[in-house]
Amino acid sequence: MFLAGALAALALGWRGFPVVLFERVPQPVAFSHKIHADKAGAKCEDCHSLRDDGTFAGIPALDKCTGCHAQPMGTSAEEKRFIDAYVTPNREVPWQVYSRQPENVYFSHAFHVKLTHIDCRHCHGAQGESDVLGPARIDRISGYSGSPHFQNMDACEDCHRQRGAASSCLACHK
Amino acid sequence: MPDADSQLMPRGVRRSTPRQFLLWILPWAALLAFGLYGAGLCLVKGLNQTHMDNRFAFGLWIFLDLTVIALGAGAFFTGFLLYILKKTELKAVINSAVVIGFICYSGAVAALLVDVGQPLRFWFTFWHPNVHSMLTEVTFCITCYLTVLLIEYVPIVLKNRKLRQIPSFLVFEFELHKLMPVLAGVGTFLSFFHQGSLGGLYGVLRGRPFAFREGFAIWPSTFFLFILSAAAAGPAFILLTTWLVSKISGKRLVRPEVLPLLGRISGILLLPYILLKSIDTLIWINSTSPARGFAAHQFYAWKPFGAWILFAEIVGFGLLPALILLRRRMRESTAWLVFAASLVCLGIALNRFVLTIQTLALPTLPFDPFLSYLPSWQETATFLAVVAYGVLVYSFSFRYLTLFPQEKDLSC
Amino acid sequence: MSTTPTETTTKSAARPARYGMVIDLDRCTGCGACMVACAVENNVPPARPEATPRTGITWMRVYKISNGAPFPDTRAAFIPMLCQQCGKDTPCAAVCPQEAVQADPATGIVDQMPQRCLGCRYCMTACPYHARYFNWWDPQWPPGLEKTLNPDVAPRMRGVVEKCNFCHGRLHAARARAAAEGRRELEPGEYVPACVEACPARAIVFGDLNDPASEVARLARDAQSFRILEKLGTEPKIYYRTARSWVRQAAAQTEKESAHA
Amino acid sequence: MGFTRRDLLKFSGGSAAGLVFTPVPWSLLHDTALWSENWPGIPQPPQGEVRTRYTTCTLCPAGCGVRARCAGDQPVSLSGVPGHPASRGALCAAGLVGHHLAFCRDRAREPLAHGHPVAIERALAAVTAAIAACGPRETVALFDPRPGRAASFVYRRFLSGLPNAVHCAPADAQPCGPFGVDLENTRAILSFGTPVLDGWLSPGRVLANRSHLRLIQVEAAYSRTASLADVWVPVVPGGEDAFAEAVARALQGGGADERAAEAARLLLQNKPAIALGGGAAVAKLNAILGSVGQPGGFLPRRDFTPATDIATVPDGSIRVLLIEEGSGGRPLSWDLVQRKLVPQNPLVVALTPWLDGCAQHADYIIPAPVYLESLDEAATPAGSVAAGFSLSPALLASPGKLTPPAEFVLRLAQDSASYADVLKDRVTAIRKEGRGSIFTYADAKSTRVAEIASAADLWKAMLGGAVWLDDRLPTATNLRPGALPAPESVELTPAYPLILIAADDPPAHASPLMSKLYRESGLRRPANAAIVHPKTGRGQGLQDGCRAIVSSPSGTFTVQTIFDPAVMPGVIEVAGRTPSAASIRRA
Repeated sequence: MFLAGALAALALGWRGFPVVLFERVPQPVAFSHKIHADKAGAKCEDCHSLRDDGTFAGIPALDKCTGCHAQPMGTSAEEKRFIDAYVTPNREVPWQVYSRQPENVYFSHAFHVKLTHIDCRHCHGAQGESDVLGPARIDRISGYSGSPHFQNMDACEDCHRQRGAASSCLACHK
Repeated sequence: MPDADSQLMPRGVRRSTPRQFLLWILPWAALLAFGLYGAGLCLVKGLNQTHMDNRFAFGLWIFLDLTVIALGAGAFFTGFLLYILKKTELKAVINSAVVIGFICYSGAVAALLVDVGQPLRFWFTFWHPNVHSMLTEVTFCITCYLTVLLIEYVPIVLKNRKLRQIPSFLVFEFELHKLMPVLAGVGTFLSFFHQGSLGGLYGVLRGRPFAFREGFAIWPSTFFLFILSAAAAGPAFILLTTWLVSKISGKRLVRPEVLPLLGRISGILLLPYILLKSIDTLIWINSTSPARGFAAHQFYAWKPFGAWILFAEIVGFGLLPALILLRRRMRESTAWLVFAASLVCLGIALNRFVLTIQTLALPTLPFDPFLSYLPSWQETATFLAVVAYGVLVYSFSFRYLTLFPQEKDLSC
Repeated sequence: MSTTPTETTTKSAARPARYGMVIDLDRCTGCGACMVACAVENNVPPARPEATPRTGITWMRVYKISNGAPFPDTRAAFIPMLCQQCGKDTPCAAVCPQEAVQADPATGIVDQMPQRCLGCRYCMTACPYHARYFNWWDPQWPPGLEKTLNPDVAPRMRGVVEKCNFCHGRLHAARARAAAEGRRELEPGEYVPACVEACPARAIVFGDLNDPASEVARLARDAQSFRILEKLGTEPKIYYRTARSWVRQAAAQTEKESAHA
Repeated sequence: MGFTRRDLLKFSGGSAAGLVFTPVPWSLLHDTALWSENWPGIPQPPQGEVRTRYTTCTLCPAGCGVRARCAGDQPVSLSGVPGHPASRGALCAAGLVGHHLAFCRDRAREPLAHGHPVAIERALAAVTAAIAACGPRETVALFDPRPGRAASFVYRRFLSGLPNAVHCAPADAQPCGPFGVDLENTRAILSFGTPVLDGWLSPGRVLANRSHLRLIQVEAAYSRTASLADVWVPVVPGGEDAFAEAVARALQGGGADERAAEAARLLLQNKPAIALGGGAAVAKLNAILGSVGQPGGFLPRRDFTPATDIATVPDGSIRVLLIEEGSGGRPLSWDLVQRKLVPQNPLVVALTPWLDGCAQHADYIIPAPVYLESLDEAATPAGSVAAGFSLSPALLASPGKLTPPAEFVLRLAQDSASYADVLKDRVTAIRKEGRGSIFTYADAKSTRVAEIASAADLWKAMLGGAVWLDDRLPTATNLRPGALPAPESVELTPAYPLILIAADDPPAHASPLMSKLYRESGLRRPANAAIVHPKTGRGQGLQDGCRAIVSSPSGTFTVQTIFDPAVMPGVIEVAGRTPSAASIRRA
């Protein structure tokens, strides 16, 4: 009986709990990095650019998309849906950011990309080659991202330790 | 029902009727409920419910914590004397001492959880400890020692007449009993540290010249003074409670020689404490404080905290009771004994008050005024809740458990 | 004062900065612009109706002191008080049980991490300057006003301690700008806290005390400059200066008499 | 064999033990702690690219240049414009949080008639009708807090078309008429109650020149300026004139009491020197000091809009009163207004962003935009030695139904032009005259107007943030700056044994963050504080900090007493009160 209880708890704790804890939010548009990289030959920084003041633009605003997709370029139904739903009414796309950090985190892409020359993959994995964007996982309690490729503080700290980079709280918090 | 009630009581001792007991319990329970309401307000609405502020960041609760933990020191010190130094006469009060210790420590921890602004983050201290902080030392030791006390408390509970009937419990209790000396050792070790670091808590505040003290290695002098004072106050408090309980319950609980013994122990420890405290004060007045740009006399220029407070602490509540407790003839008289014991306990409270409250009331910035602070009702209620909780736990333990083994023989 | 005139003026990449201030008390008119600018920059919430001077949050706080003389000989001076960024045995950093406070070796700035803070307020009892503030209430902005918060600083929550960090958000911004230009080192003046920028009297000089050529280092060495509660030995990095002897008396010396001011 | 209670106990015991080895308890601990970082009520700052935009502050006549840091389109902080000729890169505390003003309480959001929503056309019609119904001895008055703006010219044009109309302004709208102060070259100031260091001109300009200024403050109140002046000469209210006379005598070598003699000495040692304040005696002082039309003194400038001090309008004469109220500044006193209105059904229209003040009593309220909510203008910066003009482009999205006061008057005059057109015309005129130069905020550059290609370019430049400053007039003597009326002396009576005077008062409308100054620190006294000398206070049976009732011939009000040995004995200082005899007693 004691064992039975233990096993039951283990099963629920490892299998069931994560399902309950994380909310899965699908992306509003089935965007394919792959296609854009191959067909349009786009590089990361073509869309995810740094501003002059060193801040990072993150996911590009709609006008970036409209630049090419004012009219359907292909024949895919999804593209059509995207244009009808967002481009035509000029509505910003409510993208789910996998790597959205908490408000109190300060991260400078300028520092990591321009000065330290860290490759995008290092943190974002193969996101750039992905063909489909999975749903974002959001922790129901903390409200923070639990998606794959979400860099949590330990990941940052490890890297900073290895490279002897800044270690004070406010170096990465605000 | 009354039958079931008496079934739970230890054999061979008489206890008040359920009716009387209920009447005794009710007011305390009410007080506890009221206090919990106050504490709840602080937890839900935040600490704006208190009268603490940015200048008086610590208030009634920290004073409470420091005081009860000092008084609860009886548990470890009696244990130490009994199990390590084999002072077998103390077997008569060890159970009571353990319960009191448990009450004081659990009460203090509860108060602390209300006192912090983000109780949800309590575990941060264990996960990201700052080893240089006295508070870390306190948190770790108190948590560990509370567990020790819990384990020491268990066998007392398991000795209960009804529970003994379950064989596995009996075995468990027997095993635990063999553990006691070890636990006592561990407990003593832990207690030495956290009692000390509670003293260090203020002793290390170089920003508060009134509290700051030089010391040995990382420990300011208050570290050691606190250990000694707590060790002295513990037995006195047990003496006091034992006397009080026997007065209230109208029974003889321990043999006549036990209380004087406790008194003597307290006195023996109190005298060196007073001596060291006086030396420490002199060093502080003549070197520590001036070196930081503060003439010690200016601390006592603010009413109502004049130099009298220092005098009272050392002479009135230190030297006087020590002398009483060290004279056999006076010890023999219960009146003197109790009087002296209460002086000791009050003295400890006063000492903790001076360190916590007066330190914060005194200005540090040259253009700053003297600050005053009066706790809000929510603070006071929480404070009383801890007291009520103590009384309740003790009452139940006294009714259903064997806190004073000698009571049985004395009562027949 | 660790920087000596003999030190070289070239700022090598290896050498960490030691940011500090010199505040000219003879220039300060107590207008309070620094206090307001600070609150705006650092998303400090406005007072709750119940708030008092002892429960409010003012990272930068201007004290009014007087020479104690009655009418008509009375004179007033204003002393801007902020975290003094103690450089040695930093009292608050030493006592925090969970490393929510630390002195950043790269900048000398004493960091406070509200998200790590337990709210035990031990650091507040440790600070002789009363430069630390506790969030007694949940922060609250009138409707609409929360849209004007500074994106470079995270709002705090109830039950934690906060204090001046030399507008660390501005340091971040300056570093990012430099990084965009491929620089690691900041030029002097690239990074200036809000209070310094806001002061209409230009009473506050800010800079790197480790750079002997900087104006702040030069002024800090000046005979008119002093630090408050210097004898505590915590090496604060905020210097004050005045030519008025009574002001220096009232601000620098710690004898009881001046405590009435 | 069934499932006994003991089994249940064992099972739960087991699951409890098992649970410890799952992530459940640990992630619960972890996540609840994280939740405390962003639990409900903690706001999210705006996202978006950080941009810098420029405008000009219209909260007071100083006309300071403003640099706004915006996240997306949302201004998140304001700061001064380095090198700005009038403000020298500085803003005052209120100016630094000007972008909060739009979110203050007591905003008027739609046209109201006696508290009820009304169409603006109805209001226009009512005013037109009332004007038509004006009797021969009844006047139409328009209260203009800042004469000298393009809006003021709109007002004047409208009023000129009416039989008898007055263009009113506050007494201190143009302290020294068509004159500016050449502060950069002044060496000494003898100030009679002017808050030189606390709101006079622009803080940036005054403090930039403080180091070479000797300041003598003649004032009963222990004001901020008084406390920081080189010399404070406390005189009983009304005693200013006498002291000015004494200094004048001393300057001409005559005998005078020691304080006046010292002041005279200071002025003579530090020339050029000027005297600030009201009254003929002060004007005479300036004549003696030769400070008029000379460098370091009062210099004439080209613009001046004569406007009537509303206090001088005959009582009971105004039939229709239009009150413009700015975003900042001191509101017009309703007591004063009431005295001026005709006894039978006058019509009062408040053109104001606020519901309090005169608006409470007005028949119609026309909601005006506050600072930064719509395109506005700043006239010649206070005390400038040359005429000036700058635009104040909007930084905040304007909520609908707001009408700029000038726009309302334009519609009254059945003028089809909009306020923006009026401002455009002003800019065009500046370009046509081709005098002076503009200072552009973004690059801190000065450009001669003559060198600017077209009026359109000038308009564009000014929309981007710029101030136009006229060429200086050739200095000329034989001029006399207009003088304010001298403060009247106060008659004490047995009933009112004390003198009530004004202490510096908190702004009527300001960002809630001003609480840092007034409530969260002791820096500035709250509005309801009465500051008295301890001797005076105890004499009246008061205690420090006790609540008390102040009564004066004009009424009573409750206050919080504060003892301050710096205050003149026999005097009560209360924020924003006009001097009068008074008594104080414990509440």
